[in-house]
Amino acid sequence: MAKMNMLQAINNALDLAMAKDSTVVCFGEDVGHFGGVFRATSKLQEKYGKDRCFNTPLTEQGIAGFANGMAAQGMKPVAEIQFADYIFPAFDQIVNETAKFRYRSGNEFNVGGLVFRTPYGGGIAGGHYHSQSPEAYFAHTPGLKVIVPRDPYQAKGLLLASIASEDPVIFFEPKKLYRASTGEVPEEYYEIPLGVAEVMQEGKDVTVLAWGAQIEICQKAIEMAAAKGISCELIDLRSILPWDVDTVVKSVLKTGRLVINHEAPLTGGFAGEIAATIQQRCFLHLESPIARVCGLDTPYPLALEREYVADHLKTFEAIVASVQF
Amino acid sequence: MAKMNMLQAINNALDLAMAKDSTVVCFGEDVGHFGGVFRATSKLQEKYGKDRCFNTPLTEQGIAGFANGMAAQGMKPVAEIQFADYIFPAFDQIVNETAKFRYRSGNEFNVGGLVFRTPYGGGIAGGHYHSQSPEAYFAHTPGLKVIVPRDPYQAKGLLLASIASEDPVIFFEPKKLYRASTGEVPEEYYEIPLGVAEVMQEGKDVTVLAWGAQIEICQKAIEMAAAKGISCELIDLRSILPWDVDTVVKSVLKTGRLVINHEAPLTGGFAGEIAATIQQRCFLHLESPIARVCGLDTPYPLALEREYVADHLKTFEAIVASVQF
Amino acid sequence: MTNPNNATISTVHTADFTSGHALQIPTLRILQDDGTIYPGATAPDLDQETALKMYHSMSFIRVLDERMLAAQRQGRISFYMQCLGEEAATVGSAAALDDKDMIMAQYREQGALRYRGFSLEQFMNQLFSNEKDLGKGRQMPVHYGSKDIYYMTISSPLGTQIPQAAGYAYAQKLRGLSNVTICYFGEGAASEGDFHAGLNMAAVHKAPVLFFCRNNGYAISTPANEQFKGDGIACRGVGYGMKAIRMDGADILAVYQATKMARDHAIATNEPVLLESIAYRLGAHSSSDDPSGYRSKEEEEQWRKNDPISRYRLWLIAKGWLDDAADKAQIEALRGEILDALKVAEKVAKPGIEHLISDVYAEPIPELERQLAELKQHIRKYPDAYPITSGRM
Amino acid sequence: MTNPNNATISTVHTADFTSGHALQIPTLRILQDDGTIYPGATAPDLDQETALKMYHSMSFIRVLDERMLAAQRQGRISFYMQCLGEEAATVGSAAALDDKDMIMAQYREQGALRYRGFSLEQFMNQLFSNEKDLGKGRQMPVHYGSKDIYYMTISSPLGTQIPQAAGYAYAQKLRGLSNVTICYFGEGAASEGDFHAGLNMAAVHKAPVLFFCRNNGYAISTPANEQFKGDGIACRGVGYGMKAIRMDGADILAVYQATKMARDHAIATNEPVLLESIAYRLGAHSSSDDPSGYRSKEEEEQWRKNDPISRYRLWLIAKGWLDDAADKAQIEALRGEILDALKVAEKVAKPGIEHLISDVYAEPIPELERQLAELKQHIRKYPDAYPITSGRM
Ligand SMILES: Cc1ncc(C[n+]2csc(CCOP(=O)(O)OP(=O)(O)O)c2C)c(N)n1
Ligand SMILES: Cc1ncc(C[n+]2csc(CCOP(=O)(O)OP(=O)(O)O)c2C)c(N)n1
Ligand SMILES: [Mg+2]
Ligand SMILES: [Mg+2]
Repeated sequence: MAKMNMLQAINNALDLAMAKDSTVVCFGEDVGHFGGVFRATSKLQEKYGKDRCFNTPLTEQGIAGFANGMAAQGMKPVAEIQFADYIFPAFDQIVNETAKFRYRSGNEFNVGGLVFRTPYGGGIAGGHYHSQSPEAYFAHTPGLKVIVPRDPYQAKGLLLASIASEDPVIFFEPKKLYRASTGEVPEEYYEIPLGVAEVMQEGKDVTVLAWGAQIEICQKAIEMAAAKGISCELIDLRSILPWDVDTVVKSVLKTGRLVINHEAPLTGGFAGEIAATIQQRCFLHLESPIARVCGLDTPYPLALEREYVADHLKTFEAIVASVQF
Repeated sequence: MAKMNMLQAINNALDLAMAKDSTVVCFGEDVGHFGGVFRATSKLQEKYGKDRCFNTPLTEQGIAGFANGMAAQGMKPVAEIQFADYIFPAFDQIVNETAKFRYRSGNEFNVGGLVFRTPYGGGIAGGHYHSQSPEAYFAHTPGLKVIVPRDPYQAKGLLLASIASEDPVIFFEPKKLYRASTGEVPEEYYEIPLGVAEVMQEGKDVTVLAWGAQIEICQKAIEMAAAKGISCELIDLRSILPWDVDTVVKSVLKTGRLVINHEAPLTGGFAGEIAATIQQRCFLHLESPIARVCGLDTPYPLALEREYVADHLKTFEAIVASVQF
Repeated sequence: MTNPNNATISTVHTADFTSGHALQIPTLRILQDDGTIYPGATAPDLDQETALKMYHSMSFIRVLDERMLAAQRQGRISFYMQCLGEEAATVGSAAALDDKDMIMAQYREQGALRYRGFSLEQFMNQLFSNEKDLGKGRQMPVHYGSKDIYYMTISSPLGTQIPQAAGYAYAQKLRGLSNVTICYFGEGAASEGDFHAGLNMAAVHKAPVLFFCRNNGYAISTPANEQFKGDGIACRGVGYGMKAIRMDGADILAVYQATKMARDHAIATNEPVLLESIAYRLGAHSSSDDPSGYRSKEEEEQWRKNDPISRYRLWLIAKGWLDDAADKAQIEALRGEILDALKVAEKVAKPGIEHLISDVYAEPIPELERQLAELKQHIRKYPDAYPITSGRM
Repeated sequence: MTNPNNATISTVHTADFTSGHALQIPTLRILQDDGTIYPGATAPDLDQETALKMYHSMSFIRVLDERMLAAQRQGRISFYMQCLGEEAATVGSAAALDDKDMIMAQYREQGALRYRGFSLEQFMNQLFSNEKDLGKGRQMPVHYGSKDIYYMTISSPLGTQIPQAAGYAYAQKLRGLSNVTICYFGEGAASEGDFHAGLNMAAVHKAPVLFFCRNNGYAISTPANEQFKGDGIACRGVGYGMKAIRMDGADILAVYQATKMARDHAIATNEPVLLESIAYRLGAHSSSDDPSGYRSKEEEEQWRKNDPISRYRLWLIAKGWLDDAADKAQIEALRGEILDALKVAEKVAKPGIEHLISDVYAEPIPELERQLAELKQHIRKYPDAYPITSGRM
């Protein structure tokens, strides 16, 4: 075990994956010598050479297309998109190509092993072009897996599982936690299975569900709720696609209440999918409406970021409202 | 009034808009002399000249960027994306640019007047690259309006309102109805307001909600239900973003039940948003879980299209299940 | 001064534009319409077996296209795309490759596919989306693909294969394979942003790709002069620091020669090469298209004379490698074989219901299992509505 | 034979590549480091007023950049981007335009913005995202924009303005305006697919755009030689049939001259022109960047000598248009003015809560009204948690 921040854990995962498997290759804008603008790929070029860790020209559609091609050949590209806000030029390559590669060819070809890593989310005074949380756009795309870790330990295990996966993965990294989140991380190789949510804290009155950087916000909110005598069950979804319906259903059958929190705007966000599924599966057990605490339906703001975000106070209020319904 | 099919109604709307306002300009792949692969822009180049109706090079990101620029200058571009499946290369221009243009500039600049027209949906043996229904991708994008007409009359009125709108609009045209759907359409200019759903048929047992080509499928299903003595209220949402929450809430408060139908895959589809909102707004009045009848979570298939689609039988079964819950 | 800008550092003191047509690229032609070699040209070094395989691939495709377009007109298949007029471009280039060079095609490259050995049955199974289709009946007709013969499954979105080819070839290089990737695309698709990304990345990362542009004058109804203003596509090579060459795409010897040279260069240096074939899309864009709405019969007639097969045939006959009568008989026989294969393929069952959800992921996720189970139950309730699958469940 | 392929029809019979460096474009230089004109060169026809406005725009920006980078280091603003070394490129080109020509910039073109007349207060209000910011405090520092002076609001996604400029210029043409659009972008952004789409569409649709590439050697840490293999960016012009010209971007006379000529051409023909400025990004990419991780101090020092302002200053002094001492005093005064303006702007309130939802649509949609109402109620309950807005509700 070693104390690592999230960037170190990610860097360590990439290092282990590259050491273990010579077909793992990392690339993206500024990813090579410089180690990426956040330094997630630091020292990898030094260690594994320019062929396996390199800068690309400034073209996200090119990066994604290149990654698709490499993966189709059987290698394991780990491509970085510098900010999740800039993943949209690659949308066609990801949604029409990556996601459908195996299906359309009848399994003659596939891009399993391909991972897109990208920092997402707000909290860094980045405005609407350095703060977006676009997971819902990808979660509507059969063929992809979509993963969001909440801390260094999770980041390493989930990233290693993503690289090992036979399916392509979009791996969203909560950039505001890159240096802020630290913890004990095993130095050796380990995987955390994809598609499985984690019940982080058991409780009986209400289930609180989130992922990524919103977990710590929910932790604050449930502490406030605890002080009021409300017992919350906290679930980290971890995998947005596929998502672990059974774990959430089991929890809501017990608590009868669900509060979902995400950074992205409310309308069309992934909380809608979860709420729709859970109201259907738990209909007779729900004691209050499923609540969603999300970003507003606007681009992510700058000056009024505090007002905009799905913070602990809004989450706390939703928990109380749910219990008092 | 004249009998028109949907293509004629769209062509007629474009003709009227171009005649009325010299800043309206139509373009896209094969849109010029040829009139588009579906012939929606037939004769417009002849009538309004090559400057106002023209072919573009084969680049959807270019078309969208060009349209953004024209609209920012104050003109009203109506850009065609040949198939909605090919709108993804333009995703960045639409989601990061079109949608945020007014907001990010503090209203110094805007792209109101811009309309993207694009044929969407299945039923034409097109497989997964000529059948997609990508409305949910755009519905998660504040700043856009997303419209889907169900017949020629609606198509004309909604398209004219879209062109007149001060906000950018994505206008999805159900291509399987292009020639199949015919009806009486006024020859003169008229608009149908955006953001307003239509209660097409009143009923008391269950609300059935859909849009576009799924409306006729739901009509079949509610006929079957009527034969079983079930009274359905049918709502055409028409506008996906913004969507008319109040009309749906009012209906569900009355019927206590809701079945939502769409072509796109279930997970992350727009039915999730509607279900999440309605369970919250109508919690105490719901007599059964909100049901979603949607495409499967796979790319749109070819050989097994029938099995895949959200057809009238599946919808009928969902209606019955809802009432018998 | 260092030159971090990566640009020429010669100086002028008078402002002058570099013309948009400063670079003109000639067209390589070797074989004349009458089957003789141009004076001054030399035929590439082809052995008889290869030369005949090339010929038979072309003539097979010609007959298949004819037959299947007719089958489409009869409503037996839903859609078809011919390559009339461009057979030499794809066969000639495929013949210059190694069998393990990856082919990434657009959709009009059945010539290359046939040259690689895709069987008549395989063509038919794909066209009829039956359960023997390697693609499991999931894509529209002509979206062929086969791992065994290194032919990437076609994808309808245009241009996407271009950066993919760069990545694929880069992986070939990293693995130490002595193979290249060839990437075919139309002059229309070359307008996509993916074209720019793919060519630039291949040049920067030294990926051994042959970018093969089939400039056939049209993208559906859009003529090339409404597609770009430069001198064809080949001149774009300088923008990427990439060697380029243009050939008459109806001249199989020129195409073979140029592709061979390009492949040698790519293998030797890992540098990509841009090739442009100049030919004419003689048929409609697809079975859904009618070109009479956008071009003249005269133009078509003029180009019809430029037939890639007939001149090559004359060359082979003159060389004594092909017998006129025997060949005609063989083509006649082929017509029958195709019809027989068609009749077999159209009776083969469609893929089973499990293939509605297979291959979305390596293993179906739980939600897909749930959806399939629900669907099966529904089909059992309404078997008549789902005749393709209900009988076999 | 018709030429539907839109490509040269000359013929060769021997296969030969066109080299990836077949076209080399020289760099226009007029003004030498010592402030004199190169032998053989002629200075453009500039009147004193314009010449001084150009100078003052450059020196204003130099001082502003210095000050605001310091302010960022002090934590007074969150982010900043300098244009050190590239002042001449953007000021010189802006000066060659008409005031109503639209400017679409990337983010490092504060020189052009200042030349157009953006006031010190306007700069400050944007940098502090306060309620007087024309952009309503919504974008990160340096994302300026103003309708009044025809300067499109900056958007962070790179390259997106390139096809937009084509569309904007096309609209100018349709409206019969005698104006062009200038579109600035870096050599890094020129790798985006949007670059290809925008240049090609402008050429095909005859849109009067000046595509102005600032080739400054780096895209954050990525040097130009890992960005492309061609000869700079200008050589891509031939791929689009578009005239191109390359200038020393630290030579304001060369930039002015080339841009003027390009504008004349665009106005006369509606054809776009591609311009490439060769300069060096002397500062860090942004306040978040530290170039010592990817380039040498020696390289920087070498280029620091190539200062665009000092040589122009010498030229102006030699012409007797600028007084050395007075100018130095004026710059000193400017430092004070900037500090004063900074202190004012940082105290101006942030935009009110209503601007959280305004401008998403022309009129807020009902759901946004609902969300705002809910939020206000929440803020009233926890006023201390939202100090920026709670006090003013
Ligand atoms: C991204 C994308 N946009 C549009 C289409 C529709 N489309 C199919 S083929 C075609 C024309 C292609 O022309 P070209 O690349 O010249 O190839 P050719 O048909 O001439 O062989 C178009 C517009 C598509 N398949 N993909
Ligand atoms: C689409 C997109 N991808 C990535 C980024 C992140 N990014 C911001 S600036 C930059 C480098 C740009 O370099 P260049 O175009 O050469 O301009 P310069 O900074 O040198 O002026 C990058 C990668 C972005 N803003 N947008
Ligand atoms: Mg073509
Ligand atoms: Mg640069």
